[in-house]
Amino acid sequence: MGRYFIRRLWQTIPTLAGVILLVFILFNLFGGDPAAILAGKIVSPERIATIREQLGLNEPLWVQLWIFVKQVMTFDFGDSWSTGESVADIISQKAPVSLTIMVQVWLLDAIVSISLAVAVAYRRGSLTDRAVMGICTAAMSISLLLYVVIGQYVLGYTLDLFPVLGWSDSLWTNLTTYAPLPVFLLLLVSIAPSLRLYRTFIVEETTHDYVRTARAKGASENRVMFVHVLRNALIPIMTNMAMQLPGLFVGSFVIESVFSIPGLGKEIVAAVLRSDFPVIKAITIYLAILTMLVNLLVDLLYSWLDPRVQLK
Amino acid sequence: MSTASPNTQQAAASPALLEVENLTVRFRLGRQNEFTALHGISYAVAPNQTVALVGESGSGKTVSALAVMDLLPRTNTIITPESRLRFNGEPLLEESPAQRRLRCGGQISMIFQDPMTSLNPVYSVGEQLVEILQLHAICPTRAAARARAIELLGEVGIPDPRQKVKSYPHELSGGQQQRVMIAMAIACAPRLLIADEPTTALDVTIQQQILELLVNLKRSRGMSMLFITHDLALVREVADRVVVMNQGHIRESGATGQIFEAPADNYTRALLACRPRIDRRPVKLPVVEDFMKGSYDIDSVAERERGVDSDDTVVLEVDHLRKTYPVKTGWFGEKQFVAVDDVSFRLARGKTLGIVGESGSGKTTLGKAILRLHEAQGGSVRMNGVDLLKLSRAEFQPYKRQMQIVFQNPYASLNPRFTISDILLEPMRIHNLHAGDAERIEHATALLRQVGLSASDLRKYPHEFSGGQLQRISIARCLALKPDILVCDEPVSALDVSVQAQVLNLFQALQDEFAISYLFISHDLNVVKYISDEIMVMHNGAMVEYGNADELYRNPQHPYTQRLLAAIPGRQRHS
Amino acid sequence: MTAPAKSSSAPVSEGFWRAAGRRLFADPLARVCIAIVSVYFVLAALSAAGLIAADWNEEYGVSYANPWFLGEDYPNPQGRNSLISQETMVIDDKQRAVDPLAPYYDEIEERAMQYQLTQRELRWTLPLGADKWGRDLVRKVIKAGEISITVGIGAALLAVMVGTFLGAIGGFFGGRTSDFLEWVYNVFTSVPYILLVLAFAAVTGKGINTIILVLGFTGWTSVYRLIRAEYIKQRSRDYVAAADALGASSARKVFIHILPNVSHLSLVQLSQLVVDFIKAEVILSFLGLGVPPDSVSWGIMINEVMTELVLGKWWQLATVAIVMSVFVVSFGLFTDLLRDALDPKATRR
Amino acid sequence: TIQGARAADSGKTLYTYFEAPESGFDPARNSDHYSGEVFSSIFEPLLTYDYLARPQTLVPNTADLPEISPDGMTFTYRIRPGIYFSSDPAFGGQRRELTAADYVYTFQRLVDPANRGAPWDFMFKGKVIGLDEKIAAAANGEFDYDSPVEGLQALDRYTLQIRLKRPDYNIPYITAAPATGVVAREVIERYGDDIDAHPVGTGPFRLKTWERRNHIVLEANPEYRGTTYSPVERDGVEFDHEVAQRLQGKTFPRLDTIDIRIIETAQASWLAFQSSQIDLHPRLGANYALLVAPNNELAEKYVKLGWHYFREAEADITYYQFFMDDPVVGGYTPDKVALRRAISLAFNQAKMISVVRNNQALAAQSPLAPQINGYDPEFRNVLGLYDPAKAKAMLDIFGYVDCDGDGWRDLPDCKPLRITYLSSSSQGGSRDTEEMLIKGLADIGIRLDTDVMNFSDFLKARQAGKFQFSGGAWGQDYPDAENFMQLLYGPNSGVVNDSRFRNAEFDRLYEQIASEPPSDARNERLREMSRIVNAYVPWIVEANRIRTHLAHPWVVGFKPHPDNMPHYLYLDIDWSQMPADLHARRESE
Ligand SMILES: Nc1ncnc2c1ncn2[C@@H]1O[C@H](COP(=O)(O)OP(=O)(O)OP(=O)(O)O)[C@@H](O)[C@H]1O
Ligand SMILES: Nc1ncnc2c1ncn2[C@@H]1O[C@H](COP(=O)(O)OP(=O)(O)OP(=O)(O)O)[C@@H](O)[C@H]1O
Ligand SMILES: [Mg+2]
Ligand SMILES: [Mg+2]
Repeated sequence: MGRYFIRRLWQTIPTLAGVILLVFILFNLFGGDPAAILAGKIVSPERIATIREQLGLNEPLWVQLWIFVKQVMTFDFGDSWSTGESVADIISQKAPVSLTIMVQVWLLDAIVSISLAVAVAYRRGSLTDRAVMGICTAAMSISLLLYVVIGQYVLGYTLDLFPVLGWSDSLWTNLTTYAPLPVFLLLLVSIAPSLRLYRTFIVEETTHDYVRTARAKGASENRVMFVHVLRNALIPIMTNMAMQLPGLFVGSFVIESVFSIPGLGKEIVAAVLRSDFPVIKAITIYLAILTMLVNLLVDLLYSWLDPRVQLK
Repeated sequence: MSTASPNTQQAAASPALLEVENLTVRFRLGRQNEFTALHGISYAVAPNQTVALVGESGSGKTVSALAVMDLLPRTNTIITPESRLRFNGEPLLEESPAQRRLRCGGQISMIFQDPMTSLNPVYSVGEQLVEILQLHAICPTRAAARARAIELLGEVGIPDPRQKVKSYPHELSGGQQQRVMIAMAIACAPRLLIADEPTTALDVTIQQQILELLVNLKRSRGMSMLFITHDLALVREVADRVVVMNQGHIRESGATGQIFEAPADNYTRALLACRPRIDRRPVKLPVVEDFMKGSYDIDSVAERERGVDSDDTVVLEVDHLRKTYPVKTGWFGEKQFVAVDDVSFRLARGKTLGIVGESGSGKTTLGKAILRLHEAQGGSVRMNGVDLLKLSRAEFQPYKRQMQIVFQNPYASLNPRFTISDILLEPMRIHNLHAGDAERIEHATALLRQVGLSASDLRKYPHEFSGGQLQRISIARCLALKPDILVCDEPVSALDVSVQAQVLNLFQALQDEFAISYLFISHDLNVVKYISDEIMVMHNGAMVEYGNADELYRNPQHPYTQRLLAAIPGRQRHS
Repeated sequence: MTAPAKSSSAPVSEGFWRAAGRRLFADPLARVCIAIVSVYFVLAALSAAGLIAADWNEEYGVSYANPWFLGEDYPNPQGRNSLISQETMVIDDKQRAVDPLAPYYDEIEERAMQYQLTQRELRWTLPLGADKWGRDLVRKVIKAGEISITVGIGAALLAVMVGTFLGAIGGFFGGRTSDFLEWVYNVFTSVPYILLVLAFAAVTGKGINTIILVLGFTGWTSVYRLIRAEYIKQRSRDYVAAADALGASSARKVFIHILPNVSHLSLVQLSQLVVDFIKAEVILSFLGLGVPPDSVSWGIMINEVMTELVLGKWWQLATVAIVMSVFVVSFGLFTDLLRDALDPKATRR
Repeated sequence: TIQGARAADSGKTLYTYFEAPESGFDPARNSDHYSGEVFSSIFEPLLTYDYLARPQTLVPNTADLPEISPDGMTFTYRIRPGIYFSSDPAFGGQRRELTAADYVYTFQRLVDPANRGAPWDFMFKGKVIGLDEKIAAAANGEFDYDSPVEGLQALDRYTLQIRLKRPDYNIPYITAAPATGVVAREVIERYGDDIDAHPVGTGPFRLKTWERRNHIVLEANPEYRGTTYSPVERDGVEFDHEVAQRLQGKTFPRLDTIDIRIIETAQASWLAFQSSQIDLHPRLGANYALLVAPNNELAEKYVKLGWHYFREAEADITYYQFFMDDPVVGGYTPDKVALRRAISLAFNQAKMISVVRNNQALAAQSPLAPQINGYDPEFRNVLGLYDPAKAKAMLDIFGYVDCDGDGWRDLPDCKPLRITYLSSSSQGGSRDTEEMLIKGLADIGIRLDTDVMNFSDFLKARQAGKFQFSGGAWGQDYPDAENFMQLLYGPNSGVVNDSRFRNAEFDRLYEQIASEPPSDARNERLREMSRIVNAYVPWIVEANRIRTHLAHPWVVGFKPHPDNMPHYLYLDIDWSQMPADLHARRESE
């Protein structure tokens, strides 16, 4: 087990190196010049040169790459170029905001879609099943932006059921006042695919022979469904849920922009538009590491949920 | 059809434990289609009796058992109202689903063919046993149930039940898994045990043990047993009565002795005769049609002589062949798993070398290594003095023409998206045989005729053929290259007995005509005995015995070979 | 592979695709979906060929002209604005003195006479109303559909081709090749998608082709994953071993033997991705990375409506929401049914 | 003395918003508008503009109006004693009084390239005697703040003297710019790179909390001296008497807290205002402006709500510029001028303003903006009237005809005529503009391509002259025409003059107006300059934006100022005007 961990961590190094390289190439060679933005109203070449010098952009590329690698190793990405704020602070301020929304979406999505999936999988092939699946497909096909535009306008503005937008410093206010509408809209888009996927997992399990055995043992249909089928289907379901974890930190930038929620998703887009390389680098690396950790977690989860899987 | 009232049925209560009467089962397929799986079959199981349900694949054996258990899918199954199922005199079909479910596991229990998939992979053996014990309120507390579970595991002959009760299914061997299934089935002391091909997925030696266990348990607990199998030979040792089924109909039923000694039905007789017997080797195996056409006398067919002479030309020399698979261990570690170890043999022109051994003994690996479908790690494979293993890929290419392989599963070995003509033309195209496709098609047609199919089949896809036909097509594909050597990897194991005989006859006929040498891999000792001149026995990757077929069967030297031969069903009575 | 020729003598042999097609068409819902999707495709094709909606950019109505059913009296101050004409001014001497073109004034005036065009009469109502420029929404939504569908299909084709190719190579060969491709895959999936899209968009500039490239090159990963897994499964199948024994080359095994056996998965992915990418285009437009301004797409239209709603001009939103939703929902349902029809389990013997 | 800075009952909070994020509150390093809005309330320049006087009129702030030498080269400011910085650990527990030396330090910071390239250096660079030498010396080392500068001296504790190389009557305006707000050296040195988060000034407010690009909270500065409002008396100056009335006799600031959110979508901020989540909505999105006041009059239902409504032209201009060194669109020969003129004639300014800007803009007539010295509202661009027929005629005459029959005009030498419009992906709403330009040019047979790049590349390309045609906008740094005309001054080519327009007559006039005080003659010179621009068309002038601002009835004293700064100092909340439930909700928070 311990050796397994070490091996897995060891394996993440090439991936991390790849991420570093990809981000570096994409943004250093093709991204915009942050100096031009920082230069203010009058963008003179000298001023750009001065700023580039100050930002270290005039160093040879390999030196910059090496600095990047060092930053990754020390987890210190310095300060944002556009705001001068420490990148660590930016992330530690923005990520919890995205999480406030996304964790709710994640949990509610799981609860709702698993229960619905069990219900429709049990009636699979029936009219209800087909109808629910059809609705899911329809719901999935519609763009998030349409939900958001219409949802904000109708639910927030016309019907005044929710505040139209906003965010406060108090977690409680956020949870009770500002989060519900974004969470609701996100749920509208996220439940459908989860439900479909989970239904597939459950239906897939019901075709296995052990289900027949359970029936042959005299177990009631409820018991077959919940004790036998669901327990097995939980393996891919939980895996799928774990895979969503890195996404929770990123948040949904559409939602965040439209509802003025100061989360990480909005931050990423803003950083790219401002060519704020330190922020981009840090967020990418943090998320890449998070993704890798989650993959590890998924393996652990797998071995915990599924006795057949052994970590070696 | 007589519509007897329930009362008269009741009045005519027989001593039978299970009565199946006029059972007709239909499946709805799609919108309009219906498929009748059972056409009003009737049979009965008396208390303390073993009834064997025998028939080829798809004859409806499993469906009839599932109908009794109420396990047929509710959504598309129709059981006609004329059907009657009585258990202990009570009409099952009139009970509510909940009532019937309660009978399952309690009064009637069932074991299935494949133990690995039939056990829930995420619960330990103990939990699964406890579940059934508690469901039927056999044991009041979990602790008691657990203790009982351990007892049961002991009863079915699992060593160290205290330990094993904590194991998960995948941690047990196939035989042990089937024992767990049996323990579960007998946990609530059912009156009737249905065993649906309980041994088919297991190795011969294990098969034997499981059969003995079932027979013993049945005897000691006074259960009735409905034993389902496609292997008539097996039935002789276990059953009191035999019911022979074919395509949803019952062909014949009667006491075991009577069925075997004096089968009344042609089909039954054919089934008995089609299977190669260990003591006979007719020039040509009888096939079902022979019997259906009229009476057929097996004894009139001449026996074939087998064996290799010293003046036969050797076409293939294999020496010290070794094949390992890398297995990852730990961080950078890699262990080599030896799948084939130091195997040597000679194959003569026009002769057959049979290779037997239990599952995992390395038979397939050996065949593939010779064909270089897997790279071997050591030894040599010589053809006309050339060591094939030393050749580069390009140099080896022409040799591919001379060696071909037929696989066990005909469905899997033909590309489902190719038409038969694509399949047959491909080898000729790759090796650039014949001038142009027109000529190749002509040749392909000839090949199809040779294996007993017609030219019109060229345009069809594999899924339009039966298993036997597909196996013929894969043989035809090999023949397209006119190979000298054909590796046959369990080519008939997936086929029904009646088809098996046809395909075996085809192999034999081709050998007689083209003097092809066969490397014939099988775990079916009867089949190997029938087709082989020489036999090699493999165990754990090693060759444990190698020699003349008749000699080896008559006088096995290695203890493993002896065990193997002893496990052949029905052997005791014949030898 | 040669397709089986029809012959009256032999029993009708039904290939995999034909059988799948039959199963698909057997479902009335599928027929409805196919009909709807076909209508869109036909409209898109006609529009691409310039036969309809070629004049989508022309102004037929006043700004925010009403849809016909609202009639003309609905208050529309923007409409009135678009009819305002400019004040006239004379060129004074001071201006003439500094103008290098002053010597040409007469010539210009004279020549300008021949160009005095007749102004089109702007309408106050149009079938589905007009956008802020007074463009007819019917034409606009058709043109937008053409672009969105092109983007969706183009990007999906690209993603499926890349994903299938890499997945096939990685899945079939294993070893170094596979390790390398897995590495690329891991790197791609470790970077947040949105960042990847923005970065790629920055690299490739702007235009419809760019959007196709961006979506295609960032969207191949799911296809890769699926196809790779399937190739790993298929490569150990006996029919591949049989081909090997016959002497088939690796390329032959990968592309001629296995590919047809996984192509139905690619097809399902393709149609799934079409919907996904049409949706993604909306988000790209939201980010300001949408199609160029001489063109229009559903995404652009949705992004325009945010401000219009407040003016009470809901018709563009309604038009694009309905038109787009009908398409993506039909296409999505079609994908589902296609998946069912192609499901290997359904065809399992 | 700390007299009644907190005269108001505490707990008065004004909720407002920014439509774009701020970057930081160090005036020397940040030149974006929203950072400026914040630090204009924290730091005090020497002078300021009268809150209500129009046109913009300078009044004393920390110093009296300067003494200006007759040659216009020496400016002497007397700083008022008894002004203190708000308390900060940097002062070691002492009250810290403002002195002339602080301004010397502050102005030097503005030209120190170490401050992110010194975005404000144009205000003093090239003007103050001895300063340029110091900047040059800093190029390869640290900026030396301690060595004296001849043209920038604290004559005594309270007297500041600025001496110039040439006359420049704009210096008083410059010393009223928020960026010249005074900072204390101790604070700057103490916080180093973190200075953006530690603005310590003498102004009415100080920074309470700051969540970057999301939420800024200012609170009343307890050290602030407090101020009252009395309108300046000068000729030609007008006031909003109604507002003046309300300010009468009060001591400011009245607000305890100013709560600013960053709300980037126009819809969102509008909805937030409607639901009273914000009290003040400066700069309403154009669509909403139209909705609120369709005919430049507040709609009935909003009048009923008691909303305060303001609609004013801003001191800014938007324009399209050609790159004058470009072989196709540049050049000064009649054929080249004709091409640009034709393009300007194909540009339907009226439609642009009505459809894209929803009539929330004036049709610009010259490179100048309203609200500034030298702007003439009567001046008309008589050459720029939308006239596609004339445009086509012009193109025909100068040989821009379709040579190859593809439906598009070509150059006189039959090479294809293709013009590329450069824009940036982060410019909101640029799509409308591009659609309009493409269509307008297509109408006269010219094909316009667009090239969209990210904002930084866009800025660089425009600055480096790697463009043909592009958009531009300018807002005042100080309310004088010179601040706008510099954008077309030949010697400024490539630095502020992105189009690189060079015209000898224009340049001569510019040099003249740059060194003279306002006068009628100067105004005529400015008109002449505008005529030159309109004739040669380096720019197609587009619009002077009109902004609509809203305030809820309980916001007292709001009046948008042409300097675009928020002037929170004079705002107040009238609880009695606020609905009870809202009041209760606010109280509970
Ligand atoms: N749920 C079902 N739906 C449709 N057809 C079914 C179903 N179950 C069984 N059948 C069909 O009924 C027939 C009898 O099947 P059954 O499983 O009883 O055969 P069997 O005799 O047990 O064969 P095997 O030896 O292969 O197990 C087969 O043709 C099978 O395809
Ligand atoms: N690709 C592989 N990698 C690792 N181990 C393998 C591989 N293929 C086979 N083995 C192992 O090699 C051993 C021999 O396998 P092989 O398939 O040759 O057995 P077999 O005798 O043909 O068995 P069966 O009767 O089940 O077909 C088995 O233990 C198997 O698990
Ligand atoms: Mg069966
Ligand atoms: Mg094998």
